[in-house]
This record gives sequence, structure tokens and C-alpha cells, in this order.
Amino acid sequence: MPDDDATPEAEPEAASADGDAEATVASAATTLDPEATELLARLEAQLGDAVIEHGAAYGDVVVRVRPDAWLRTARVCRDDLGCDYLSFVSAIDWMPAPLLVDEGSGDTSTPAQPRETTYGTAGSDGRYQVFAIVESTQGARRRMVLKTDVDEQDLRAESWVSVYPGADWHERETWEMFGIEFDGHPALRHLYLPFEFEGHPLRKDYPLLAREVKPWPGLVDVEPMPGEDAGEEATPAVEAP
Amino acid sequence: MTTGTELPPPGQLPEVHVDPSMLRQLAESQVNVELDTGDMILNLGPQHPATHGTLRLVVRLDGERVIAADPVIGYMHRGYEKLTEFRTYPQITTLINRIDWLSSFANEVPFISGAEMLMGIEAPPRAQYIRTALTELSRIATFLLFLGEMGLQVGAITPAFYGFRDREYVLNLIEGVTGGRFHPNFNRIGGLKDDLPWGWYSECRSTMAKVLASCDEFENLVVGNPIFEQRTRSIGIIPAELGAAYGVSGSNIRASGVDWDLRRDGKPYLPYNELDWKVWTHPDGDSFARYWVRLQETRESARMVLQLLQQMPAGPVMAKVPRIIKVPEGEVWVNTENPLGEMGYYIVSKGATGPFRVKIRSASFSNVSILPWMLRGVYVPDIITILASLYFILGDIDR
Amino acid sequence: MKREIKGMLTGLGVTFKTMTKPAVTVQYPHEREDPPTRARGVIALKEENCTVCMLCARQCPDWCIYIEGHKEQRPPRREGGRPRSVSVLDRFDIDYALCMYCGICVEVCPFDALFWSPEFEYSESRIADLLHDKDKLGEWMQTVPEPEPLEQGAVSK
Amino acid sequence: MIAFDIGWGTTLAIKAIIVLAIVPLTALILGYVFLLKMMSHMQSRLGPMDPGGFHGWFQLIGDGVKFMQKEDIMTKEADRRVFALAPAVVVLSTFLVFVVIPAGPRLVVAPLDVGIFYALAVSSLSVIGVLMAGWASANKFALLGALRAAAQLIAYELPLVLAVVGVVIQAGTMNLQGIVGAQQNGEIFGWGGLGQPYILTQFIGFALFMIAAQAELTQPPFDMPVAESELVAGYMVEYTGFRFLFFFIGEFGTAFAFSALAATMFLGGWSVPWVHGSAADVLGPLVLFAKVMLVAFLMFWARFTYPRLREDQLQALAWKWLIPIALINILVTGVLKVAF
Repeated sequence: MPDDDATPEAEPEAASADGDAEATVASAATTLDPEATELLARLEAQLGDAVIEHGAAYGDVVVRVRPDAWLRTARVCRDDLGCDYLSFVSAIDWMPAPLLVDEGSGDTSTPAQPRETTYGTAGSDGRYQVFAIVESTQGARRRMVLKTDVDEQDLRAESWVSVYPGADWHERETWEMFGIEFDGHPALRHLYLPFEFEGHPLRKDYPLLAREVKPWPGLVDVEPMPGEDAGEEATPAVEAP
Repeated sequence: MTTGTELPPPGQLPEVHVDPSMLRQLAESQVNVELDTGDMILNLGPQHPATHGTLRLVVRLDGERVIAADPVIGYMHRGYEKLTEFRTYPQITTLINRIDWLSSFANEVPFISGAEMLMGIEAPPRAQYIRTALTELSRIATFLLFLGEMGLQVGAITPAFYGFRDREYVLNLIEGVTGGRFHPNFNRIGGLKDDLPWGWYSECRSTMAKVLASCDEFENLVVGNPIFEQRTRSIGIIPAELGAAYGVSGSNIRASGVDWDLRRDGKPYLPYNELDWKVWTHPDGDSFARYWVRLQETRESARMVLQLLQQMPAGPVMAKVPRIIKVPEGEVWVNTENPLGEMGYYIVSKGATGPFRVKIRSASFSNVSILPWMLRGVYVPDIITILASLYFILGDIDR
Repeated sequence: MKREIKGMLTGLGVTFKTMTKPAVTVQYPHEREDPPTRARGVIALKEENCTVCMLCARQCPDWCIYIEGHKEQRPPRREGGRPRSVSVLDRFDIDYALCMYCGICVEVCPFDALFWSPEFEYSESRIADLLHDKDKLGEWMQTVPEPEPLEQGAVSK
Repeated sequence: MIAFDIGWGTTLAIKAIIVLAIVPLTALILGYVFLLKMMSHMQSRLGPMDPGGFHGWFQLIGDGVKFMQKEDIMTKEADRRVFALAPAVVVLSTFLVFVVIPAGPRLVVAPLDVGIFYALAVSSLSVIGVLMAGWASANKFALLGALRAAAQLIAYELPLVLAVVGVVIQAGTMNLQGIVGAQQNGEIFGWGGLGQPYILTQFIGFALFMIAAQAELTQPPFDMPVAESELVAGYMVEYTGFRFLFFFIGEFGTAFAFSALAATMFLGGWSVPWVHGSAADVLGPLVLFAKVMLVAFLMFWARFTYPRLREDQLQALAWKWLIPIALINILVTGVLKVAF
């Protein structure tokens, strides 16, 4: 299992001032203290080849497992690793959001995300990923981030309700927001949204309607002075933070 | 008794051997048919005094006893996780202190410390101390309201006013520093917006004395009261392992005997290890235990704030941060001990001025998810006691 | 049984004791309790400092600042120099019906044109009247207090 | 006092009209002094200060006018006649109790011989009114509130009556004037200076009466039927405007009535030890009013301090504790009565 190093490739141009901070960021992200590595080793011992990839995110172990071993992972975590506390189950849509506004219009109301699709710690082999965090309230009190991939054509994942009853609501919310079916879930029905709501809002391609209704007040330009320097571009598009 | 089928002539009725138990069962079914008592479906909410906002509880009653309860949430859903994808970090700080609006400063701390971890920036010690003091002050404000509110839900009108009166002093303290009573918006990546105003220490010490006095008042008025004990002892018991499996956190799980407090056991995010304080637990796990644990935690927080004032280091409150903040790529999970329970943010950043995805884990969402299990076979008045003792905020549930 | 009776009586004692002590109510219209100096009541605009850089309007999460300006020719500072072109503010409205008092605009303004003032008695009967123009924002400039001194141990910025 | 004789019919009518005028006034006074001012001071706030200038005395009258001009809403599925009649029945029971309360040697509408028995019997009429209200409003919360009220009021009739039996044994008569007389010229171990208010000998009876009266009035710690944090307003939830005013008058009028009964039976009613004859007619009402205020203070003090008992707990309290103690109290009083 290659210890996938999650050092950030894109060198952020604005953070050049704190070069040394850059080094500490990289090291803090990847180092795993002994307890975390021991926890990871015990998990891998139980699951064997189901663990595809693992990484570290600021002191927490991130483990990606095969979709068919998702329920087994939960049972292993609760029974063998002592992670009796389920923090949450949710999903991520890795596709970059479509550009709402054409490039040159100087609309900086939304932070400009990179256009190409990159996957976070422990990678992903598809657009959707279900991820959960389990913690232990006894003993070493460690935490673990578990991820599994979801096939884009057939959005399915195993439900954790039989192991952690608390997952019931989390999975209902994830189904509602991302459209990922959970097999074995007692009653997948709407939790937040009214029952006649179509579409899955947290998907990246789902538009934020509030922003299309009202024009952005920041777009108004100061009209150029009448007469000779009308050609000069009105307000230098200040690089908005 | 299905009519309509042609009965054979009397003489030829088939010889039927009927055993006695069948007869009793037949008689009973006869009775049930007559007394066909259908269950009553009662809608508690979304406008209801006991639901702290817009939670709707569809309850199926048999007389006054609950057969099944199904919480319906989403009336306050503002879609924060979607909004965070369209905002920069300073703008999200103003957003997230509206999730649990009673302890709003405590909401900002995990998000900002997560962003600081991603950027590798360390807030100066004085800023860390002021952050801890303001988090504990918002905890005191939330719990004071709870101590009064629980009395109101169980029937006593007076404690609610004591709770609100003492909470005003604490809110004035927070407003003195941050400028906002409810939504301070005081955290910045790398530290705080400003430093403490002149005279804040003395005002804080006198307020903490008032808080401790009001805790004793609640002890006498509510905890000592036998009617309150009768109404809350062994009502709504949460077993420790089931609570953990449902994700119940904070004082609710500590009241079931789980000695787990993220300020001490979780990732170090604020200088709690430099203070000496005790994590309070209670073995019973019933509504009384939850009230009692929160009362002790209010006192503990007041003592903590006094210690913080003692050891407050001098120095700047803002680290050196580039003017345009671009958080480098990476993922971080930061969870803190908010007054209502474990509040955490899973921030996925791709190097832009705003995060790519923020998963907001709010405490009340899981605390309320245990309700269908807890409310089976409970009286109607006890539903209200359990709802009050769980102490959830609707903004926290619906995000 | 004795513990219960004592519990009941101490409860009565608490309410009686509170009845004898003076109430904490501040009777608002007659008595006033003014908010702390840092209270974020309303945003005041100092028009001379504003250079129509639009940063506040861009950074506002609620999109409630509407600005319009135009450019003008100003005589050069030194006599031989080139005439300066300066942006002048035509319209600077803040819609207080939308504003959530987060303070990003006051903070992000590079020319210190926006200030907080603890003034809070500006409610209107019609929600549309909450859209205040730059004259009203200018009037509030008088109510902006001096920044108060900091606690010991603070390093003044 | 009145020179010419105007026949007992008209005097009865005049007295009845006076009582009809007094009851809303007493409800107003009690509501204002205790519900508005005392409750707020107990909660470290001032209560209404602006209406009417000095300490907001006009507040409740203003509320009354507000209620009267409010629209009278009746839900579509409501059982119209029963819905309209319910508040009348509740208030009727309050007026009937006042008939028998003496405010002076001659200031009583009808000095019935069965005085106290009549008063308690009539006060339980309100149960029917409450049930009617709960049933007619076609609202689940109201129905729950009404059923709880029925169970509670019936359960607390018994301790109420048993608490009074001690006094009746000691006074030898059920006529309220007789009870007041007995207390006026009885003496404690030979010293007749202070008369013999039955609270000294019947303090258990007094405590039981107060607890049972608290339950009859559905006030905390027994306010299950009107549990504002659960059933929003119990059986009163669908009532608005003038009909709600009826319930308000009913509630505080009955509170005044029970305080007056308690004052009459345990604190010597209108009697002051040294004053007899016609002077008592002038002083009587004031003395009674002062004693009523004292008793009502105890009632409302408990109301603003205690949380609410669940209905199965308050039933257990009634059947397992109050009734046995009341029976023992009657036994002891009977034995002492015979012995001395």
C-alpha cells in the first residue's frame, strides 16, 4: 500500500511569504502518530485486501475500502477497534462545480475553484464517495475517517444501520442530498426536504438558485469619465480576495 | 363474523372441537371489535412551546401513552453545506455562527482552527486564551438558558426568568468584546479580530460570581425540589452504548456515565490542558442526570473562566497572515466539545479562497435521532421532559 | 420524607428572597441602558474616504451594498503635474433589511470609510425604508464612538 | 341598617346583584395583585408599570376590554352549543359558591344551614364545564386537557371534603356563620382573648384543604389540565375573546372563593375577637379581605415556585397520602371532641 503522500502539488502563489509554514503544513498533514498507525494496522489485519488506500489528514487516519466491504468495515471498527461512537455518515461529489458565470465578467462573488478534478486524501476512483467518521469514547479515544467509492452509474452503498443505528438519519440525509441508495436501510425517505422535492441539492451540478435571481451588486462599474480617456478600462479589476 | 357466506342448514353444522383457550381468545376478539379504540395521532409541533423551534413530532398515542414517535425535521433547513461551496472563509464564519445560535462563538472555533491547521498557522497564545474564555462564556450562556428552560418545560414558571436574567450579564460580556451578543463573528484565520476592551477583566470576575450564585439558586429551586425529581428521575434513560451508537454526545452521553469530553480527550484545539478542571458524569442517564451534569458543567466553566483570566498571557491577538487567504489543498477533520455536544467540520480544500466541501457535523442532529427509540411507551408529559432534557437547538438539527 | 419537605421549603425560600430583592428590569423608554462602545448597531459611512473601490460590495455575503460612482478630473496636487482622475461616489446604499451585521465590509475597506456605531433605534414601519442612502449613513458618523483603550497585556495594533 | 322593610325577595335580589358585581372584581384584584405583580417580583422583574400610571393598575381592566372586543372564533367542527355553554357553566359554579360566604354578621346572601357542604358541592360543578369545553373544541389537545381535568378534579373532591369534616366536627355546625361564631367566642385553654381560629387545632385540615384547593383550581403543582408546555392551554386552547374572559374570571373567582372558604373556616372569617354587633358589619368585609389575601398569597406562592406533577403521580398523592391523613385527622378530632 503506497503511503500516498498528500503534499499539496499546486504551489499557492499568495502563500509564498511563509515558505517555512509550507514545510510544516506538509509534515503535519502526513505524519501519523504511533496510536493512529497501530489502529490502521489492526484494521488492515482484519480487512486484508479490502483496504485500497490510506492516508493521513492532520492526525486522523483516512482509509478507503472497497464498496462491498463497507458494512464489514463498520462491524470491524465497532467490535474490534472499539470505535463505538458514530460521528456521521455523508458523501462527497468530487466533480468541480460548473462555472455559473462567464469567465471575463469580473464576477468574483464565488471563489474560483480549480477546474480539473482532483481527489482528496486516500484518493477516489469515481465522482461520488461515501465517507464516515467513527470515534471511540473509551480507552485510547481515537478517530478514523472511512471512505468508500460509489459507482457513478449505479449509486448504491451498504447501509450501516444494522451496526450503528445512528446512521439511519445520516443515510437518509445523504440519499436525499446526493441520490445514493443505501441497501438495507429500513426506510429511505426525505428528512430535510419536502417529499415532492426533485433533484439532489448537494451535487455540484445542482445550481444555487438564490444567486441567479438577483444580479450581483459587485458587478456595477464606475462609468468612465466622458471625453478623452473613455478608452481606459473603468475600474482596474482589483484581484478580489 | 364474516357475514355473506351461506350458512349450512342448522342440522348439519360440522362437529367442531373447540379447545378452551380458543374460546377465551374468541371472547376477547369480540370485545376488541366492540371497543375498537383506534390510536390517536397527535402532532406536537412545528409550532409548539416545547420544541425549541420548528421540530414536529408525529406521535401515535394509545390514551396518554406513546406507541411510536416520528420526528419530522427540515422546517429550518437553510442548506449551509451548499452555501459554503459559494463563499470565502471570512464569509463562512458569519454563516456558521448561525447554526447553534445560542453558543454561536463556539461554532466558529472548530471551523477556524481547521482552516488554521490547513494553512499551518498557529494563533498566538493570547488569542487562544481569549478564544477559550469566550467559548466557555457561550457555554455558560447556553446552559443558564437550559437550566431555566428545563424548569419551564416541567412546569415551574420562575426558573426560566432566573436563567434569562443571569444570561444577560454573560451576553453583555460577550458583546463588550465582540460587538455582537448573538453572532460575534470575532474569529479570524490566525487569531481574533480585536483585543479585550479596558475593564473587561473586572466585569468578567463579577459576572462569574453572579453565575456561581445563580447555579446555587437553581440547585435549591429545581434540583432540590422533590416534584422535579419525581418528574425527571428514571425518565428517558439513555444506555451508554446505545447512546454512542446513535452518536449522542456532550452532556447527554456524559449523563449516561461515559467519561468522554473532547476538550480533554479530543485533538488539542484550545489550551484546555493548561487549566485544571473536572469532567462531570452521572451514572443514571435519565433526565435528572442530564440536568445535574449541565448544572455542574456551568459551575466548572465559570471556574475555568476565572483561571483563564488569571493566566492570560500578554501579546498580540493576530498571527501574521497574508492579506488574500488561499488555504492550501488538503482535508482536515476538527471536532470540538460544543455546549450541545460534539460539533465538527470536515473541510476539503482545493487551494482556493473558499473550501471545496464542508461537512458540518452538528450535535443536536444525532442527539434527536435517538428520540424514536426513547419515546416508546412514554407518557405525554414525559415526552416534554425528555425533549427538554436532551436540549437541542433547531438550527443545529436542520443546518 | 424529611428531605422532601426541606426541598419544598427551600424552593419557596428562593422565590421569596427574590421577591424582596429589587427587580432587574430597565424600563426602556424612560430608563436607558446604552450598549457597549463596540456594539455593532449600524454602519456609518465617511464619504470623503471612499474611493469607490467596490471591495465592500463584493465581499458582502448578503449582497446588500449598492454602489454607483463616476470618474472626475481633479487639479494636480503639484502645479506642473498631470490632472488626477478620481472616482466620486454617486450612490452608496445599504439595505438594512438584508444586512446581517457581520462587519466584513467595515473590515475589508482599505480606506477606513466604514465605521461601526452602537446606534440601534432606527427601526422603520415599512421594510423598504430600511434601504438607507449615503446621507443617512453620513449622519450616523456623529454617533461613532472613539475606539476604547485595550485591556492590559494587549498589544495595540 | 335599612329602615323600611323591603321584603326578603328584593333583599335577596340586591344581595345577588352585589355578588354578581363582586366576583369579576375579586378575580381582577386577585389576578392583578398576584398574577401580575407578585409573580413578576418573584421573578426579579417589575411587571406592568405603564398602564394606569402607578404600577400598572389598569392593566387587567385594559386586558378585559381587549378580550371583549376580540373576535369570538369557533372552530368549524366545534359542537356549537356545547362550546358556547361551557364557560357559562364554569363561571356559574364560581358565582354559586359566593352565595354562602359570610362577610359580616348580616352580610351573607343566604346563611344556609348546610353552608360548607353546599359550597363544596357547587364548586365541583366546574368539572362539567371543563369537560364540555374540552369535548366541544374538537381539538386533540383540548380533549386531553379536559380528560386530565376530569380525573384530577374528581380525585381531589374527596380530600377537599374530608379536610373540612374536622372543622365541622369542631364547630358542631355546617353553617358558615356558625363556624365563624364558634371561632369567635371559643377559647384556647381557657383564654378567650384571641377567639379560637381553627387553624391552630386543625392545621392538618388547613394544609389538606390548601393542597386540595390548589388541585381544584388546576394551579401548579397540579396544573396538568392547563399544562402550557404540553397542551398549550388545555381545554381553553380554542377559546378566544369574551369566552376566554369567562374562563379567566372563573379561574380567579374560584381562587378567591376557595381562599375565602379557607379564611372563614380556619382563620375566623370576618370576625375580629373584640368587635361585635353592627360595627362588625362595617369591619367584617375588610377583615375577610385581608385574611383572603393572606391565604391567596400562600396559594399563589406555591403556584409560582413548583413544577408540575404528572397526573398519575398526583392521583397517587391524592389517594395514597391526602385521603388517609384526612381520615386520621377526622378520627383524632372526633376523639378529642368527645373527650373534652
